[in-house]
Amino acid sequence: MTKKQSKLEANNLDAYYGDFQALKNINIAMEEKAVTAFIGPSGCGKSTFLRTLNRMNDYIDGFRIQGQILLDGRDIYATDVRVDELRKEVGMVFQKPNPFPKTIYENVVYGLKIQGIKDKKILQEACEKSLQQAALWNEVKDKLDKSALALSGGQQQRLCIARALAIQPSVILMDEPASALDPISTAKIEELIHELKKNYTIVIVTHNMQQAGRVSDHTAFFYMGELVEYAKTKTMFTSPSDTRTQNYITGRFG
Amino acid sequence: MTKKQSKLEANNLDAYYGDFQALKNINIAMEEKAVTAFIGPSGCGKSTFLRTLNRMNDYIDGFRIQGQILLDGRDIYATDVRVDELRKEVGMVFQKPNPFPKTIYENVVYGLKIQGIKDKKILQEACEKSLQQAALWNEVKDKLDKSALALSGGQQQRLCIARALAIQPSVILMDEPASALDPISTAKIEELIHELKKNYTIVIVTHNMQQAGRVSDHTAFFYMGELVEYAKTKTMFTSPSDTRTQNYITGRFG
Amino acid sequence: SCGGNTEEGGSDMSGSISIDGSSTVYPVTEAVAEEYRAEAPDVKVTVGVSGTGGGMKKFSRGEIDIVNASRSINDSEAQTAKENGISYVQLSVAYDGLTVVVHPSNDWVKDITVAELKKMWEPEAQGTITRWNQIRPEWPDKEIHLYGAGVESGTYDYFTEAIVGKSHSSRGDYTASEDDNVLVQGVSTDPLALGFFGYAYYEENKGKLKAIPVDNGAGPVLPSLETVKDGSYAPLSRALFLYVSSKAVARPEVVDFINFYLENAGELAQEVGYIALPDNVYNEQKQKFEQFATGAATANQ
Amino acid sequence: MRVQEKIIEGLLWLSAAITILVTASIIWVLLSESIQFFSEVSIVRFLTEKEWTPLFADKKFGIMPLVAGTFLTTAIAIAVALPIGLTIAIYLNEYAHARFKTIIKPLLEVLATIPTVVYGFFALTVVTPFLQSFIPGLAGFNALSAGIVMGVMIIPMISSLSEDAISAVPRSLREAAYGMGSTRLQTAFGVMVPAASSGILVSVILAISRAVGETMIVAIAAGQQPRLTLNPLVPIETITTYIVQVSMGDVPHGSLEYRTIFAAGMTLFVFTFLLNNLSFWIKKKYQEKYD
Amino acid sequence: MTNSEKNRLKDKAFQVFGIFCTFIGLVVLAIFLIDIVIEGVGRIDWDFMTSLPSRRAARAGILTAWAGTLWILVLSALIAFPLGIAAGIYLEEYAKKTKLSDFLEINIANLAGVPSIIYGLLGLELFVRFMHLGPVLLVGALTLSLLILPIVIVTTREAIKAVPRTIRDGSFALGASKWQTVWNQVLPASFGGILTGVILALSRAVGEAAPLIVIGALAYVPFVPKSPMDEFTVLPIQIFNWTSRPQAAFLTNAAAAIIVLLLITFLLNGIAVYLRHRQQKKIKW
Ligand SMILES: Nc1ncnc2c1ncn2[C@@H]1O[C@H](COP(=O)(O)OP(=O)(O)OP(=O)(O)O)[C@@H](O)[C@H]1O
Ligand SMILES: Nc1ncnc2c1ncn2[C@@H]1O[C@H](COP(=O)(O)OP(=O)(O)OP(=O)(O)O)[C@@H](O)[C@H]1O
Ligand SMILES: [Mg+2]
Ligand SMILES: [Mg+2]
Ligand SMILES: O=P([O-])([O-])[O-]
Repeated sequence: MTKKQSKLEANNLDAYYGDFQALKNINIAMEEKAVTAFIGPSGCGKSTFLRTLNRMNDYIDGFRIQGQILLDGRDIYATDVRVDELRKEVGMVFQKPNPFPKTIYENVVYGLKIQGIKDKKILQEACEKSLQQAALWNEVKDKLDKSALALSGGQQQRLCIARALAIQPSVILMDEPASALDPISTAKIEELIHELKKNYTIVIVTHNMQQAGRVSDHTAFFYMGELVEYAKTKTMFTSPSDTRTQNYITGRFG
Repeated sequence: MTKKQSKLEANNLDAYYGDFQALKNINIAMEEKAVTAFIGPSGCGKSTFLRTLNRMNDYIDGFRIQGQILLDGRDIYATDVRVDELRKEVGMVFQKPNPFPKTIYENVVYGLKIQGIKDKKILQEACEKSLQQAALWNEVKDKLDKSALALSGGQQQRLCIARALAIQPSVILMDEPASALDPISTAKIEELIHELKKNYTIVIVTHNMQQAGRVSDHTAFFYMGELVEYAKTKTMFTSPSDTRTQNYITGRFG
Repeated sequence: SCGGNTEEGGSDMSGSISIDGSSTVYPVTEAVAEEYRAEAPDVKVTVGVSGTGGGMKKFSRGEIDIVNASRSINDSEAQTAKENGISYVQLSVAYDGLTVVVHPSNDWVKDITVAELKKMWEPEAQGTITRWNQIRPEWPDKEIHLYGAGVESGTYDYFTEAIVGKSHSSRGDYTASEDDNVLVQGVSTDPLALGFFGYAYYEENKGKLKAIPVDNGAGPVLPSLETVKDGSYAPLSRALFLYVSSKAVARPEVVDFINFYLENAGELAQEVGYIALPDNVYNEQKQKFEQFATGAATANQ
Repeated sequence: MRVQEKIIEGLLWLSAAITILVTASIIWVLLSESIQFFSEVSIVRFLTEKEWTPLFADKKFGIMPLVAGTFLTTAIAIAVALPIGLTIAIYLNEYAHARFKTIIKPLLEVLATIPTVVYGFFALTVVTPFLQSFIPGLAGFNALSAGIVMGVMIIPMISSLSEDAISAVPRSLREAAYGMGSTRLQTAFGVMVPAASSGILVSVILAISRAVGETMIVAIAAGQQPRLTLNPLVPIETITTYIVQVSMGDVPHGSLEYRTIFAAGMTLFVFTFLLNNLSFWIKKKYQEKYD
Repeated sequence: MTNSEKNRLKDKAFQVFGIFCTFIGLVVLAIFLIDIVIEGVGRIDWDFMTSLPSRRAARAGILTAWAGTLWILVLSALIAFPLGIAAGIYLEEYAKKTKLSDFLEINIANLAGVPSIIYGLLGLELFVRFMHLGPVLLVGALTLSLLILPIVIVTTREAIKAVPRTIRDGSFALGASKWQTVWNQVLPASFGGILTGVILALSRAVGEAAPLIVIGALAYVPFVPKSPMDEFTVLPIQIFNWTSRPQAAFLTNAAAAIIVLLLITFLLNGIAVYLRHRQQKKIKW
């Protein structure tokens, strides 16, 4: 794998919470404009790894990494990298929908506003565009000034995706984005992911094997802080090479 | 079934938490010196029913029942029944071991002390006897004055059983007594139940079908507040008469 | 915020005057200040109650303009004032009879001699004289609870001087307060109490207190307008003073205030329960002040 | 941008650091004046003499009478507040309906929001005359009514904090006790109170600390006479009242009299500091007992 | 009587005692309020509110006292509010778990327990003597601000703590800096809680008399302060002064002034309770 093909890459990555090593020598390269899924039992380090990709763990006391993470070939932990710039490039969506307790409009344009953009027109256009991309525009266009907390869980999650899209990242990280949602909302989100991967590189953590199977191009199986297996999703689900992977995807544990 | 044979009996029992009906028209008669198991999916009302048998729900705001519960043929909700006397007759063991933060000895004799028994000799004898019945004596006899919290989970649970035995009840209610324990401790508790049923009437709630199969003589299957099926354990597990029972014990839901 | 009740007329003086010191004189000065408000609404007069000693210390450091005093300035205070370049004038404003009081239910004390007062108040009494019958054997064997002026009070100095024989020297184990109201409260609610304070405070609370005639050898005498005025209430009759600082008289509002004070002191002193000086004495005080003011004015130039 | 962030963080840090400055200033102010005080008056005299007459001819510098006065009013206050407060906490927890509790708790807390001068007024004008109607020897200023009123004031401190502590005891323990046939009373005193003892202790210590430092009630109603006595019926003086008394007289800066209030303040500070730290330590140590 | 009957009897007895204790607090409170209202309410009228102090009880008013109280309220808010909130933000959002932050925490807990009169000594020495400001409004407000600072900090921290982690994560993930996150998300979301705490703290400040007496605030101030450098009095001091006068008419005045003071305190507390209630209703994370 050359750097050109891969959007995101981890080289010999170790991660620690204080003395506890949460990730052990991770090596992985994720393809541009594709969906990569992370699976594995609870506590195996999926979220930890995902959050190192946009340095969300920076504020956790005692967290540190060794090794490299490259975005478009540049080490995102290099001293000259600005975290805020990085996060504009690498957006994130969380497990529980976390809209800000503000209006829908304010939620979507938040990322732009904090960049200092004040022009009403630009903001409104960006808002509409992002909501459309997130397949939410039709549902909320008449109540942009209503509180985002009044939306349903599924709508809130799509709003969070719209919010992430508004700042035009190239990568979107999603940590179990549908696990708190009902089946119908889940389906909508999966559909949306399918749509988004045309323009974005997507990394998604899921504990739902079926979901990984449905939405992802590649799947990485983590186990106790290690990356056990990384392959095309189809390959992984039909002929896993490691017995731990096999046990996991056949439901023997996890 | 006549009243003579059955130790505990519920007739047309409804139970409500405020407006919510948690038990619907339960009719059941439990045999003396036998083990009756309650099974059913989470939230079906097993614990609620178990706790009405020694009026543990009395202090819950808004809880009320309709119908009758008879212990040895006497309505335990009759106005002249004293709750504390009833609870001495009907002991209880909980899901999570809940020893008092006192010494082992103090835990076991607590029930006697609150009855006003002060004679050291009586207390000590009762303590030894109960701990022996609970198969814990050998493990703790040298550290009766140590804190009960220092025991392992399994030991704590047996201590709770010893504590219940010390007041010489005739019935012991157990709400998932082994669900918080490791396999070895669980085995010990099951063995103990087997031993105890020689002298006590035991009612046990469990979500573990195998356990119900191993320890109980009769099994009652609850579903959404209803008693769906009640039969000899063997019969129930081999040829359930209701499809919901069948679905449940074959693992289709729950 | 809103302004006070500005009445039309009066003077157009403005500025502020700070007064502090004696709690005994306080009622008079308070009354004058209040009446003066109608005269010159824009002059802010503040009156503190720190006791004569407390006031004198501030006065001699130049922190306040006028000090209320229930005794004359003492040497060390005069010295400090001098060091700070402050000269002053002493103006008499009223007479007071220091009154010895007990609880109204007290039926055993009919009168008291100066010697007995000394016996209970002198420093040697501290911790030893604690019961009524130690003072006069026929009095009951009950605890005695003493209430008196605090050490910053002119009243304290005057009382110790007159009774104990040495200024600023007394026992310390009694309820001492610079605020005579507290003493009134204490004595009027404590059947075993004995206390002393300025006549005005007794006059104002007659119903709750019982004044005791003091026997200075010539038989027991109760304080009253007459006995104080004619000096037969001895040794506890005294004059009350104001001291005005030379720095302050440079300000017209201070001069105006003092003149107003001396004009109205007689009437107001009587109103609050003290004994007015004869009219000619007030006139003398006015002249005295005028001389001082002009003197200070030339000195200031 | 980054500079701005740093500046803001610096400003925020400064604000937090001011609290240390405040503590340091308090200690500095108290120490610098008390050290001068103790250079004139030996600390042995301060601690052992039985009289406090620093303003008088026969100067005695024994802090004991003031400490005794403080102790007396505090003890009376706690004697009132502890049984009532604890009983309320237990009653609300074991007996009362949840709805009743949510109404009563804030109502009781109103008691703690009333300014203390108001309590002083109440002690002097209502409680003392009331007590005098059946305690003939009671002086107008006395430790008893000040202490009682102070006790009323701190009831909610004890009841609320203790109730919180008892509520934090896991349900399973209460159920275990009931399951053995305990009455509610037996459950409360046999299981809940012992299990919540550290929290209850913290509430009591904080209440003591509050009572020790209380000023206006005692200044208005307890008297101004330092007296080494445990008799609650006569005027006494607390440390706080002494400070108020001298402040009212405006004793000039730099005199020994002036320094006495700092020596007294230092004593008060040491007491409350020890109590507060003790409660903080107990809280930290036993907080995580049940997660 | 069997043991178990005895136990039941004790149980019942305690229940009765519990009700008794719960209500005795409230009954005392009621007696107390009623007594004060009966004594003082007749005295409250427009004149009482707008008159200057006077030697005659019937003519005396509380204009200067409540004006001073209002001044103190506003000034203390202006000083303690930004300081306390900033410190709270620092401790909750920025401070790493270090020895220093532990120390800060213990220190603040300690400050909260320092008796108010000690703050008076601090104000006396620091502001009145050392800085030569005199017993003016500003000094009173500074002293009381320091007194309520720990309360403001603690409640700010609690309010901030109640803002879920996920909101901060959401903001960070969109490229917001720490301060942007605090300013745009954390503070608005916790503002109600912070305000509640600040108002409660202010209601404490409004009722304080002891520290102000120690710094030398006067009882007789016959003018309404016009600037922070003016001398002042406040309601609690006026009440203290009147309470210590033996004449019944002044006690009536004191009771009337108490009613006004209590109204102010209860009003502040009421606002705080209302805000807290609304906050709890509005935001369900
Ligand atoms: N802030 C933290 N401090 C210390 N340890 C942590 C922290 N966050 C996570 N861990 C530990 O790191 C390990 C990996 O956690 P991580 O959250 O990455 O797991 P996960 O695979 O996402 O699990 P899940 O499926 O439950 O979300 C776990 O053992 C966890 O306990
Ligand atoms: N205190 C309560 N107040 C209101 N509803 C309650 C209360 N306790 C239980 N319930 C409701 O009553 C129903 C029966 O609860 P119960 O605890 O008896 O179920 P269960 O069969 O024991 O479940 P589990 O296996 O999870 O213990 C549930 O729907 C539950 O939500
Ligand atoms: Mg995770
Ligand atoms: Mg259950
Ligand atoms: O008049 P004095 O307050 O100084 O006693």
